[in-house]
Amino acid sequence: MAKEDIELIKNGKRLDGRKFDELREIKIEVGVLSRAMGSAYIEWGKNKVIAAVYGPRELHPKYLRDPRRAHLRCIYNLAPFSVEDRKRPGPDRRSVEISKVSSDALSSVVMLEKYPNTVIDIFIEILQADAGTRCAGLNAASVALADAGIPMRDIVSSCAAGKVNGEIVLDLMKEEDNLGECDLPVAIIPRKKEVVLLQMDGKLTREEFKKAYELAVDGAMRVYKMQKEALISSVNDVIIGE
Amino acid sequence: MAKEDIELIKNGKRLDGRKFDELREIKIEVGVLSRAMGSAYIEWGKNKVIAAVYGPRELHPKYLRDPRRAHLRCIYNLAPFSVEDRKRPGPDRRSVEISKVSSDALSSVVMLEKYPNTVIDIFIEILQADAGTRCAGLNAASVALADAGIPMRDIVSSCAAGKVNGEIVLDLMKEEDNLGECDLPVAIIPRKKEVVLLQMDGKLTREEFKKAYELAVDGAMRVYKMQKEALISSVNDVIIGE
Amino acid sequence: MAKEDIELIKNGKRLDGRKFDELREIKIEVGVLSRAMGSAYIEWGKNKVIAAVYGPRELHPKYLRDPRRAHLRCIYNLAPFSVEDRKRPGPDRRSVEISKVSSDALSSVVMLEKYPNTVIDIFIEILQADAGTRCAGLNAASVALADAGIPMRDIVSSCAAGKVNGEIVLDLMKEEDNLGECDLPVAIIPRKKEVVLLQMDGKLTREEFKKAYELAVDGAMRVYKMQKEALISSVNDVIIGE
Amino acid sequence: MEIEACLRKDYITNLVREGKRLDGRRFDEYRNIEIEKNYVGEKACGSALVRLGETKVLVGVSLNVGEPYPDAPEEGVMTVSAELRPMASPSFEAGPPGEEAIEVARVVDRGIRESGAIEMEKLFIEEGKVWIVFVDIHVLDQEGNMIDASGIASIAALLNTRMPRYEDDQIIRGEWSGKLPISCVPVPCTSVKIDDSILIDPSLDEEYAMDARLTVVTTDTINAMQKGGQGALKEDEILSAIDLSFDKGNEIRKLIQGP
Amino acid sequence: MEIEACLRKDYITNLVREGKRLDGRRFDEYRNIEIEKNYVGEKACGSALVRLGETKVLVGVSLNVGEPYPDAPEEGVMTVSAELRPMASPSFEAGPPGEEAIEVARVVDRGIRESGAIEMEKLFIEEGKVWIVFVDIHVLDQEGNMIDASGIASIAALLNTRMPRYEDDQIIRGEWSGKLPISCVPVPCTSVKIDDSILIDPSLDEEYAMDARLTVVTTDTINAMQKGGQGALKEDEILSAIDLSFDKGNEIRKLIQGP
Amino acid sequence: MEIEACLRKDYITNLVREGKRLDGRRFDEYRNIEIEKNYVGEKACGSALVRLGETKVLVGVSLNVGEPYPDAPEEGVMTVSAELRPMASPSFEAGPPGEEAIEVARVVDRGIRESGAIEMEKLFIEEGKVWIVFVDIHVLDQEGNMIDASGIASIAALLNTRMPRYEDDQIIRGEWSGKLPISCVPVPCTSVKIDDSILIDPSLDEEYAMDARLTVVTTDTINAMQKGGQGALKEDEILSAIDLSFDKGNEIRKLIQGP
Repeated sequence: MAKEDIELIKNGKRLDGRKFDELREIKIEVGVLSRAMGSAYIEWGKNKVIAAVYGPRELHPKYLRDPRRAHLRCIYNLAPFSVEDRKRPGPDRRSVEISKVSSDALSSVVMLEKYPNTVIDIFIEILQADAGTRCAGLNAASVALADAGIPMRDIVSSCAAGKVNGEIVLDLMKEEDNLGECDLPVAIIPRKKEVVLLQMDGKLTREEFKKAYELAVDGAMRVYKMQKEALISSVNDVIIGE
Repeated sequence: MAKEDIELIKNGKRLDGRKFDELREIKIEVGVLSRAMGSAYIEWGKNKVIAAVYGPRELHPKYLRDPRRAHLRCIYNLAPFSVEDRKRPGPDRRSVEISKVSSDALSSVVMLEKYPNTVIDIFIEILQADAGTRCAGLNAASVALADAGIPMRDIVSSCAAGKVNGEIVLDLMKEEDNLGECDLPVAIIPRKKEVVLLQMDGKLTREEFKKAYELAVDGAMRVYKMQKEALISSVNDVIIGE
Repeated sequence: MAKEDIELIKNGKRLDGRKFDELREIKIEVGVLSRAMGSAYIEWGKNKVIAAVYGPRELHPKYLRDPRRAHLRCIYNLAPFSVEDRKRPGPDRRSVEISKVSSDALSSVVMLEKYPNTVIDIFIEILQADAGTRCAGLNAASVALADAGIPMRDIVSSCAAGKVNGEIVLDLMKEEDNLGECDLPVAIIPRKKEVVLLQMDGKLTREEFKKAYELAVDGAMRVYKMQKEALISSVNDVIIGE
Repeated sequence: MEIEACLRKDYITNLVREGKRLDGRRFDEYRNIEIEKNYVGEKACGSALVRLGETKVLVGVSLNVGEPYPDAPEEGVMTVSAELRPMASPSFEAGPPGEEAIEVARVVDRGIRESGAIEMEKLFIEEGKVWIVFVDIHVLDQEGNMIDASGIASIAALLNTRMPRYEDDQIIRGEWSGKLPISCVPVPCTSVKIDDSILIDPSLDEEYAMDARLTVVTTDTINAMQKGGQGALKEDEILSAIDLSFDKGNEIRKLIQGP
Repeated sequence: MEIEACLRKDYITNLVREGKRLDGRRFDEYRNIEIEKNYVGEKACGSALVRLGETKVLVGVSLNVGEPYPDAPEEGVMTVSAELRPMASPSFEAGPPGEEAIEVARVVDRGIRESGAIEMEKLFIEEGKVWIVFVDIHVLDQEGNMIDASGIASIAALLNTRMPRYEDDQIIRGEWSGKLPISCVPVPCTSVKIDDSILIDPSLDEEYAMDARLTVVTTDTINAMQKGGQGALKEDEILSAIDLSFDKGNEIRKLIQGP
Repeated sequence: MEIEACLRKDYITNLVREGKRLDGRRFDEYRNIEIEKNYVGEKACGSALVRLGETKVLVGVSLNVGEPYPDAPEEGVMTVSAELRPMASPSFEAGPPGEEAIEVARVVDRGIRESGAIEMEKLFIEEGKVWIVFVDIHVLDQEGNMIDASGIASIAALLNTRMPRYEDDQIIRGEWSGKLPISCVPVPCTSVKIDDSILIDPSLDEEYAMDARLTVVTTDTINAMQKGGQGALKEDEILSAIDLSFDKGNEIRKLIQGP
C-alpha cells in the first residue's frame, strides 16, 4: 500500500484496460464436484476458486454442539501453487482471519436454527490467486450452499473497491492491490443491501469511503445477478438433462 | 552458574545493597481481575506476576475426569516481553516443568476431594521476570486460590535461597541467579513447615544445603505473613466497602 | 539408488562376505519387556529392534470405535541415535508410511473381529538401524502379538530382496540399500505364502521382479522358522521355569 | 450458562430499546480509560497497561535486529501478536492463538501499519540488517472490547518504546539510544449494533447481545476497518460508526499522548 | 452409513463374482481420463488437472532456489506433498497431512524419483545453489484411485513446467528460460483384488469392497510398487497386476504426452 | 483398574508400616542394576542400556557440529531429551514429550550440567563452531524410578562416547578421534516417602503409593535436587534422603565406572 508514485492509471484506464467502475471477467459454474453436497467454481479475472459444502452433519466433539442452531464453519485455503512464491501448506494468520469473517458473513444468511446440534462445513480453495480471493470465495460459497439445497434467507454477494493513484476504482487486481492506497472488500445481502462483511486497510477520508463503499456494493449487486444466472442455468441443465 | 570470579558481594553487601538474609521488596494485591474467580498480583523486586483461578469447573474430555477428586492444573507462562531477549510465545520445557512442580505443590493444600470430576485451573502470568518467578508465582497462586474461596488446608508460601561468591544468601536476583553457584527454590506449608516444592541446581555440600534450606524456609515464613496481611486487608476492604 | 559404478560385489561375494541368497545373522528373543502384554527383540545384522503389544484396550475418543472389530494401530519409530546422523525425535513421513503399511499387514492376520470397539496397539522401536528395519520390525511385532496371546490366523514373516550391481540378492544391508539399484521388502502369511506387505523402489524388469520376489519370499520363510523356534523355546522356558 | 446468556441478551436488548445501557452510559460514551505507560519498563523496550472499564490489556514491545523483507530491504519490520491468556476469560484456552486472537492482532496491525505510525525507514541499520519491532498484546481480563483496549495499549506502548543501543553488531541490553520514531497515533474505535442502535465501546454483555460490530481505526483518515458478528449493517449505520470513531478517536488520542 | 457401506460392499463383491462392475467397465478398463495441462498457468511454474472418472486432482509445480542435499551437491531437489483437501471427501479432515495423504505423496515421489524422470543434474546452478522442485498434489474430489490420478497429474504438470529466469542471484517471476528437463514418463497403475479377481482403476465403492490393492509405477521398467489394504495377494495376482500396469501405463503415457 | 490401584496403594502402605517392601528389599536398598555400555555401538557415538530391576532405559549419545550459545562462545553445547516411549507403559502416549518426560530430561540435564561432568571448553572447534552433544533418553520399560535409570544410563553413555573425526569442515562418520572428555560422574538417587518412611529406588507400586519423592544428584557435592509428588516432606526427611543419596551414589558410581 501507500506507494503513490507508480503509474497504475494511464489516460483514465487501468493497467488491464478496465474503466474505474468495471469488473474483471467473471465465470461461475455450479455443481463441479461429485462428493460434496454442493459446490461451485468461480473464475474472476485470474482468480480460480472452488467452494464446497458438507452438512448439516454430526459435530465432534460433542460438547461443541449448540442445541439452538447449527455451527457454520468456513475454511479458506490458499493452494501452495496459487501464488508465484510457493506458499507453505497449512493455515497462516491471514487465512485464519478470512475464514472467520467469511464464516460470520455466511452465518448471517443460512437458516442455522433449522439444524440444531449439527455443523455445516464450507471449504473454499483458492487454486489461483490474483487479488480479491476472499470476495471470489464468498461468492462461490453462496452458490455452493444453494447447490447443496441448504435453506438461506438470501445469498451473499461480494466485491471490493479501492483507491489507486488517488482514484476510487472497483475490483482491484494484483498490481493495484499491491501498489494501491486502499482495499475495501465488502459482502452484502443483496435484497436488503446490507453489509455482512467489510474490511478495509489503507487510507481513505470519510468521503472517499462513502464513494468506494457504494461502488463496491454496486459491484456486488452485479455479481449477484451472475450468481442467480448460474444457479438458474444449473437448474435448467438438470431439467433439460432429465 | 559456577563462575565464581565475578564480584557479586562487596563489603558484606549484595549488588542491590541487601544483606545476605534480606528479601527484595514485596507487594501483594488481592482480587485484581474481574473475570477470574480469584486473582492476585505480586511485585517482588523487579518481578511482576499475576495469578488467577477458575474452577471447580467441567473437565473435558470426559475420560480424564477423576471420580475421587478434582484435577488441579497450574499453567506458568512467561510473557514474551517479560525478559530482555524476547521469548517466543508458547510453553518451552522450562515452563512445562515449572507448571508441573507448581501443580504438585498446590495440589498438596487444596481440598481436591471436595470436587470430584472437576478441574481447578490456576494461571500464572509472569509479566516481568527477574529471577525467582516460580516462587513469586506460587505465592500469588495461593492468594488467588484463597480469593476464589477454594477450600485449602493451608496456604503455600515460597522463597529461594542460594550461594553467591561462596556465601549462602536469601532470594536471588537476576545477576545472582545467572552468575551465582546455586539456586534453591523452596515452597512450604507454613503451619507444619513442610516442603511441597524443592528444586536445586548448582553445587552445595550437605552443610551448605542445610543452611540454605533453613534460610529459604525462613524467607517463605516471612512471605506467609505478607500473604495473610494482603488477604485480611482485602477482606477488610470488602467489609469497609459495604 | 541407481549408482551402479560402486563395487558392491566382488568375486561373487557381497561386502560382508555373504552369498547372494544369504540372510544376515538373526537373533530373536521373546518377552523382553515387563509392562507390555507381549514383546519381542530382534537382532538382524546390525539392526536392533524391539516390538511391544498393548491391548485389546479401550479406544478414545469414543466415536473412533468400530462395533464390528478391533482397531489395530502400529507405530514404527526410529530412535534418534539409531542412525549415524541423529534423527530428530517424532514421526517423519517415512515413519508414518511404514506405520501404515505395517498396520495393514498385521491386520490381515490378527482376529480383530473378536474384540469389537477396542484398540490393539503395536509399538516398534528401531534402536539401531542398518537397512531392512521395516521387515525386522514386522517380524518382531508378529512374535510380540503371539507373546501377548492375541489370537491370529497365522504369523507375519518378512524379508527384503533387491538388486545390487545387476544381481538379485537377498536381505540388503545399509551400503547395498544406499547404493544398489532396487529394494523390495515383502511380508507374507507363511502358510499360504500370500503377500501382506510389498513395496519396491528402483528399477526392475518383470523377470527381475519375479526372481527378487521369490527370493524375498524364500527369505521370509526362513525367518518364519526362526520366529517359531523363538516362540517354542520361550514357551519351554516358561514350562521349565515352572 | 447458555440460558443465562440468552436471558441477559434479551435484557440488554430491551434496555437498548429504551435508550439505556446496563452501566448507565450514553450510547456514544466510552467506559473509563486508564493508560499506564512503561508498566513493565525494566525489561521490555516499551510497554503500556490499558484498563478500559474492567477490561485489561498489557502490551510489551521488544526490539531485535534481523533481516528486512525482500520487497522492502531498507525498512524495519513490525509483527503484532495477540495472546488471549486463559486467565482473561473462562472461554479462552491455553494453546496457540485461535481465530479470535488472530483477528485482534491483525486489526491492530493494520491500523498501525497502514497509518505509517512507525517510521519504518528509520529502522534500517545496514544492508540486510534492520530493527524488528515485536508488539505483543497480552489480554489479561476480557470484559468486552478487546480490540480497542489492545489497539490503544499497542500505540501507547510504541510511543513509550526506547531503541536499544547497538554497537559492533551487538545489542547492548539495558542501554538506550533514543525513542522509537512514531509519526502519528492510530486509534481503533469499536461500535456495535443492538436492535438497530449503534453503541460504542461494548461491554461483554453487549458483545453477547450485539448483531454486528464495526471497528474503525483512524488518524486524520480511516486506516483500517473490520466488521464482525453474524448480523448485517446498513450504510447509514456504517457512516455513523465512522463519525463516532473520528470523534472518539480524537479524545482517546489525547489520553494516549498524555499531558 | 456403516450399514450402507457393508451392503454396498456385498453388492460390489457379488457383481465382481459375476464378472461385472457397477459402472459397466471391464476389469482391465480405466474410467475416462481427462488431462488439462497448465490449468493454473498464471502463477504456477507448471500444473495439470486430471479427471479420472469423477475423481479430480490438481497438481501445481513451483520452483525455488535453495541448497542441495549434502550427499548430492550437484543435483536439484524434488519434494512431493499431497493434501487431501476436506472438500474432496466427507472423511478428509482439515489439518496437516495424515497417513493416507503421506502414502499418496510418497508413492508418487518414488515413481518419479526412481525412474529418474527429472534430470536432476541439470538443476544445478552454482556451488550450494540448485533448483528445488515442489510438486504439490491437491486432491479435490475423491471418487476412488487417488494414487493414479495424483501420479498422472504430477508427471503431466512436470512436463508442463517452465523454468523461471534466474539472474543476479534472483528469480525473475513471470519470465521463463525454458522447460524443466524431463527424461521419461512414469505412470502409476493401481489394481485391486475383489473376491479373487483383479480389477484396475478402482472406483470409491470398489475401494471399500477390496481385499487388497497394488500400485505399480512403470516406465520401461518397474520403478515403484506399493501394496495396500488389509488382505493378501498371491504371486500370480501380483504378476498379472504388473502385466496390466505395463499395458495400461503405455496407453496413459500417450495421453499424458498429448498429441 | 482405579480400584485395583487404590487397593495396591493400601497394601504397599501397610507393608511399609511393618518395615517391609513388596519385593523384600530393605528401605535403603536398590534393585539390581545392570549397565550395558555401547549397547547400540554401531551407529551412536555412545550408548548404554540400564536395567534397574525391570525398568529399562536406553540412552544414545550423538555428536554434531553446530553453533555455540552466544553467552558461551568457546564452549560446546549439551541437550538432553527424554522420550517415554509408549511401549514402556500403558499410560504413555505417542506424541511430543509431555510434562513427565520433560521433568526426567531436565533433572538429568541439571545433574550433568551443574556438576561440570562434560568438559565443555574442550568441545570448542573454531570460532562459531563447537560440538553439540545430544543425549537421548529412551525409556523402554517403566517399572518405577525412571529418573535414576535415565540418569545412570546417561552418564554411562557419556563415559562410553567417542568423538567423531572432524576434518576439512566435515564429520567423518565411523571414524573416531578419542573419547568425550568427562571429568566426574553425577549420580541421581531417588527416595520416596510412604507413611513417614523414606525408601530409596521406588518400584512402580511404590510410586503409586508415595506421598512425595525426592531426587538428589551427587558428585562430591549435591548438584541437583527435585522434589516430586503431591505430598510434603519434613526437613529431617530431606536430610536423610540426602545422606542416602551420597551413600548410594558412591556405590552406583563404581558400577558405572566399571571394573
